Amino acid sequence: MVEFRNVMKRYPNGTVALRDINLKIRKGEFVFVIGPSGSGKSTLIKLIMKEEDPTEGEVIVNGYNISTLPRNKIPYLRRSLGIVFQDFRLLQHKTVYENVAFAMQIVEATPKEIRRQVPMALALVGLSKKADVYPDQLSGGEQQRVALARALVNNPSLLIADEPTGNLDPEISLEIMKLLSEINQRGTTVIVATHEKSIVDAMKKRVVALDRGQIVRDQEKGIYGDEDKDNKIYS
Amino acid sequence: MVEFRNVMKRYPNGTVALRDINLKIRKGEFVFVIGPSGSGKSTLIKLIMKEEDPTEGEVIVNGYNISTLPRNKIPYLRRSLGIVFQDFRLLQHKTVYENVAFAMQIVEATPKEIRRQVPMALALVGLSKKADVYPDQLSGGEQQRVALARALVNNPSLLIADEPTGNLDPEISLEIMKLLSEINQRGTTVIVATHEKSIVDAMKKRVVALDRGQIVRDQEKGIYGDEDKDNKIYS
Amino acid sequence: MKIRTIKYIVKEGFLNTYRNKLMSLASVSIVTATLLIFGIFFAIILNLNYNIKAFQEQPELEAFCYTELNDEEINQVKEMLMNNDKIESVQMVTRKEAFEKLKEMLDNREEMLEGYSENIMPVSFIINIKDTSRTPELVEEIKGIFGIESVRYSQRVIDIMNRINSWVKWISTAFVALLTGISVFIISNTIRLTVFARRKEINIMKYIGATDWFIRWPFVVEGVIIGIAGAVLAFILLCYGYSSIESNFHSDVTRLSINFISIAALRDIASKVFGLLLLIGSSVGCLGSMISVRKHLRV
Amino acid sequence: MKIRTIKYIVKEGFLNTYRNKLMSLASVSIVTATLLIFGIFFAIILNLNYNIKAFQEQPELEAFCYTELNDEEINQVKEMLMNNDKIESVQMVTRKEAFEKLKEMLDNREEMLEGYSENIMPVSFIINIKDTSRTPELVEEIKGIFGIESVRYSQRVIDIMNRINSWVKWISTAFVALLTGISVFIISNTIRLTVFARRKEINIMKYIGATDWFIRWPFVVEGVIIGIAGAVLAFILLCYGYSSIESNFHSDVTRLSINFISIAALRDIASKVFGLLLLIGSSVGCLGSMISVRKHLRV
Ligand SMILES: Nc1ncnc2c1ncn2[C@@H]1O[C@H](COP(=O)(O)OP(=O)(O)OP(=O)(O)O)[C@@H](O)[C@H]1O
Ligand SMILES: Nc1ncnc2c1ncn2[C@@H]1O[C@H](COP(=O)(O)OP(=O)(O)OP(=O)(O)O)[C@@H](O)[C@H]1O
Ligand SMILES: [Mg+2]
Ligand SMILES: [Mg+2]
Repeated sequence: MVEFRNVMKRYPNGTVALRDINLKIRKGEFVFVIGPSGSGKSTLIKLIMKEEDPTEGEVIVNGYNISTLPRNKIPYLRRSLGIVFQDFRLLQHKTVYENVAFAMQIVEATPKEIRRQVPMALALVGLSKKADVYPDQLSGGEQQRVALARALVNNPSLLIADEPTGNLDPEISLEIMKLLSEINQRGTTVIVATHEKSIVDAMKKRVVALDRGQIVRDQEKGIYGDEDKDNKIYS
Repeated sequence: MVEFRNVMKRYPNGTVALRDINLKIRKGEFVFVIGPSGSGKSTLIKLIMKEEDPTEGEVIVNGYNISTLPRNKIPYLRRSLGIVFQDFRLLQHKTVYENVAFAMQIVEATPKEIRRQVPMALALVGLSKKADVYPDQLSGGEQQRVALARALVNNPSLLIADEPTGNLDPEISLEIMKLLSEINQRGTTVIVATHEKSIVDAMKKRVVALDRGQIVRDQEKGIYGDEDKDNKIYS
Repeated sequence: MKIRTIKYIVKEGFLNTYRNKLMSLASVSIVTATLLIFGIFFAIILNLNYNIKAFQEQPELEAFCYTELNDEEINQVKEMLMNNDKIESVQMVTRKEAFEKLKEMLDNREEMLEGYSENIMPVSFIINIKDTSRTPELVEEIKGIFGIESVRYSQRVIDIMNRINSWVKWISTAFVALLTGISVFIISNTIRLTVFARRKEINIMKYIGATDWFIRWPFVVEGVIIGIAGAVLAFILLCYGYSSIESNFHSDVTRLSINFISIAALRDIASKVFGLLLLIGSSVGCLGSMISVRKHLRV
Repeated sequence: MKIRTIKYIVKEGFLNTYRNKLMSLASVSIVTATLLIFGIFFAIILNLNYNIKAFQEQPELEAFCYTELNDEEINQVKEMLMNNDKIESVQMVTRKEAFEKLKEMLDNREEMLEGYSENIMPVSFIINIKDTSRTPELVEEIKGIFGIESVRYSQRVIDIMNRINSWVKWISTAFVALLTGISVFIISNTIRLTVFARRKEINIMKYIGATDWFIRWPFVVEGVIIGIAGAVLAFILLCYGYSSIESNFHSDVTRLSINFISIAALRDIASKVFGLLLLIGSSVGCLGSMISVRKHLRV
């Protein structure tokens, strides 16, 4: 589903955000990407959705090599992904409902489908009451959940979430994670970049740990902690 | 230092974000404000800095009644506060260094002071290396730390941080909290809105818990948890 | 592209114009002002051409009677000219007027005319023609009238007018071209600014998988709306101003003694002006949006 | 306000203009284009006034010699006129030319002139005056020249010109006012758009405790920079266009036989035009910024 082959990413200003990345995520997996601030988690995600191109190496997503993907195919790649951005990226001039509906409009879903799916997605993240307000009238956590609803609404084959619970309290965080786990159970591949130690520990899923741009651990049923330093499996 | 008297806040769209808020925070205190997503934490902070006005009741900050504070006095109120916004609010056209320096320029600090203080503040949050990059070239956690550095740089008498660790890994989060605690020890009043259960539990500071706009707990040396439901002290 | 998508695009274009009220207002204002300038000068140039054409289309003929004709015969000639339906108007030059003109010409040699009276001069008629295409025919007809000795074109006036005309045509074409260019430039830059202010929005749409055209078309609709709104507003202002000038024109003309010019009726030039304003406004709005958006789609 | 803050403000204004390159470019373009239109029409109106003034300041006198003068005497008169330093230029009307004019006038009564030769007509001189304030003096001087019978003002021409002049003055004042208004409107709306695109930035500054003037002044500097840049660019384009028209003017004028108009020298109108463009550009840039920013400061 997603494969990184010897990937290096250097930003134009010289920052090397990722190096020597070799990673294979198979269909149906649930992967946590963890690592300290600035270790390259978001960059990894940006490479998958072709927001950035790798400086070296290859990134293959759904069979496409994203470096050689022609410009007019990019939208179709991105539609097959559902992404929760770390900075939410909500459309400020659309209401919550419209933001979520927009993701369906771009794939030319029927109005009927939209009217059925959008409220469902909003209900899943507990925002049914906020359907008609604009993003700048929402709390931080509510915006994050709108972003999640938008990522879910098209039933993507690959769901990527960058810090989906950074602004959420532990209770909702756990619920959201359960939701993602459920979605994963139904066959969707899920990648979550997160800092929430407690959640990673609780979920016992595959954990890929980054540090200064390198994968320092890749562990099935891993935990967040550094307590088990001996336990590390370097990729 | 900060006092809420029978405060109610209703947003123009009808949402009641806070009600019956009575709260007194004395000089030199360290207070955690916790509560689920949408419970009113950010609104509480917005009232202190007069980003929003209370619909009913009074908010007194540093002796000013913020409802009757004349427009031209607002900047001086805000300068006495150091605020880390949940959405960072960095100036996109300025580098990290310039963003922090700007907070000093507005109080007409000397270039010498600026040259001394800004690198210090950046060092405190571990961003010395990123001084010359623009906010959109930073990771989420790095942006958050820039916001923190900017809030610290003027040695404000009241420091307010809204989710200052939402995008940070547990290690840095703990360091940041220690830093805030240190600053508090040196006499600065600190208010932190957060979800980080582990941190709140570890710090053993005063905890004000909000739920659906009301204060449901106000506890010295409190913890995050709901485990101690019996232990609650309603304000 | 499905029908519902087209519906979405149109609706979205209108909604966005409304949602970005402040910006839409500012850009419609700029478009209006620009097209107003353009419209004013276009109207002026149309009027210049109108005046020249009017002048040319009515070249004056001068028909000279035999000197010997008596008053009654002259009246008969006048009658016949006035009843001719190819003739717009007839103005008689009396013997006296002709003699005065001659005197003036001779000036300090007036003694030459001593002993002569105004009767040596013929009566003549200055004739304005209705339909220039039939001028030669008319000339023959007039020549056939009993009492007419000769008919002359005021060829010199026509020559001068022709020269001025070609000059005015040249200048005004250059001018309309220049102004069109500048207007297009201003309007497209305005659209660029409004799109630029929303580049983040465009990026977000792109990041969640919208195709280029799906993002671009609502902007194009918006650009066209702004362009058309600007054109319509400019046209209304122009009509308002023009008709007030039109109605004050004759009194002013009289007061200032510049009765050699006239003003084209609003209804005659309105459609031309409106058409052009609409064309510029909507096409630049459309193309401007397309090009401006393209720049921000590369993410 | 401390010196270092003023420094900061100026530096910040320049930096922001540079950092928002795309937007600055678009708005400078709009300002340039607007001021270009304004400048073109201002230059045209200056030229109109220049032509009228030139015409008025050099009313033609016509000095008639006695008919009896022989060629040598006539030459002497001509010499004397040409050596008079109050006189700009002298053009002789020969007997023959005068006689032709008379003939033309008499037209089909040419038989009247039978037996007369051109010698019945006097030679005359058309005189252009250098300094109109001394015209009466000059007239006396010319009258004093031996061989001159009479001197005539071409008073009728002056009358007509006066009438046209007042009309042109009226129209051109209205026009400059209108165009100034529209230019100001376009430029201030453009500034509004650029400020609007950065309202978030303004809000943030306000939220972290900047005073209104601390936020506003860099924008004002930026507005002035944009205004001045637009004015300078418009002026350069205008000079370039004007001087190329100026150099082609005489050949065109000859070709098109419109030698009754002339063109003001660039250096004579440049400072006036530049001053006005600069005034409009910078003042609107300044005020536009101030007002536009104010709207976003209320947070
Ligand atoms: N557009 C950019 N240009 C230059 N450098 C960048 C850019 N984006 C990110 N970086 C740098 O690349 C490194 C990795 O950034 P990235 O956003 O991937 O980190 P992250 O793991 O997501 O961190 P966080 O947990 O704080 O979000 C950081 O040092 C960051 O400063
Ligand atoms: N500008 C606004 N207009 C209308 N409603 C608003 C506005 N800002 C916030 N709200 C609403 O007020 C309530 C409280 O919001 P607030 O931002 O204070 O929550 P919070 O405790 O900070 O939540 P979070 O932890 O998710 O950031 C929420 O229901 C939110 O939707
Ligand atoms: Mg990140
Ligand atoms: Mg909040």
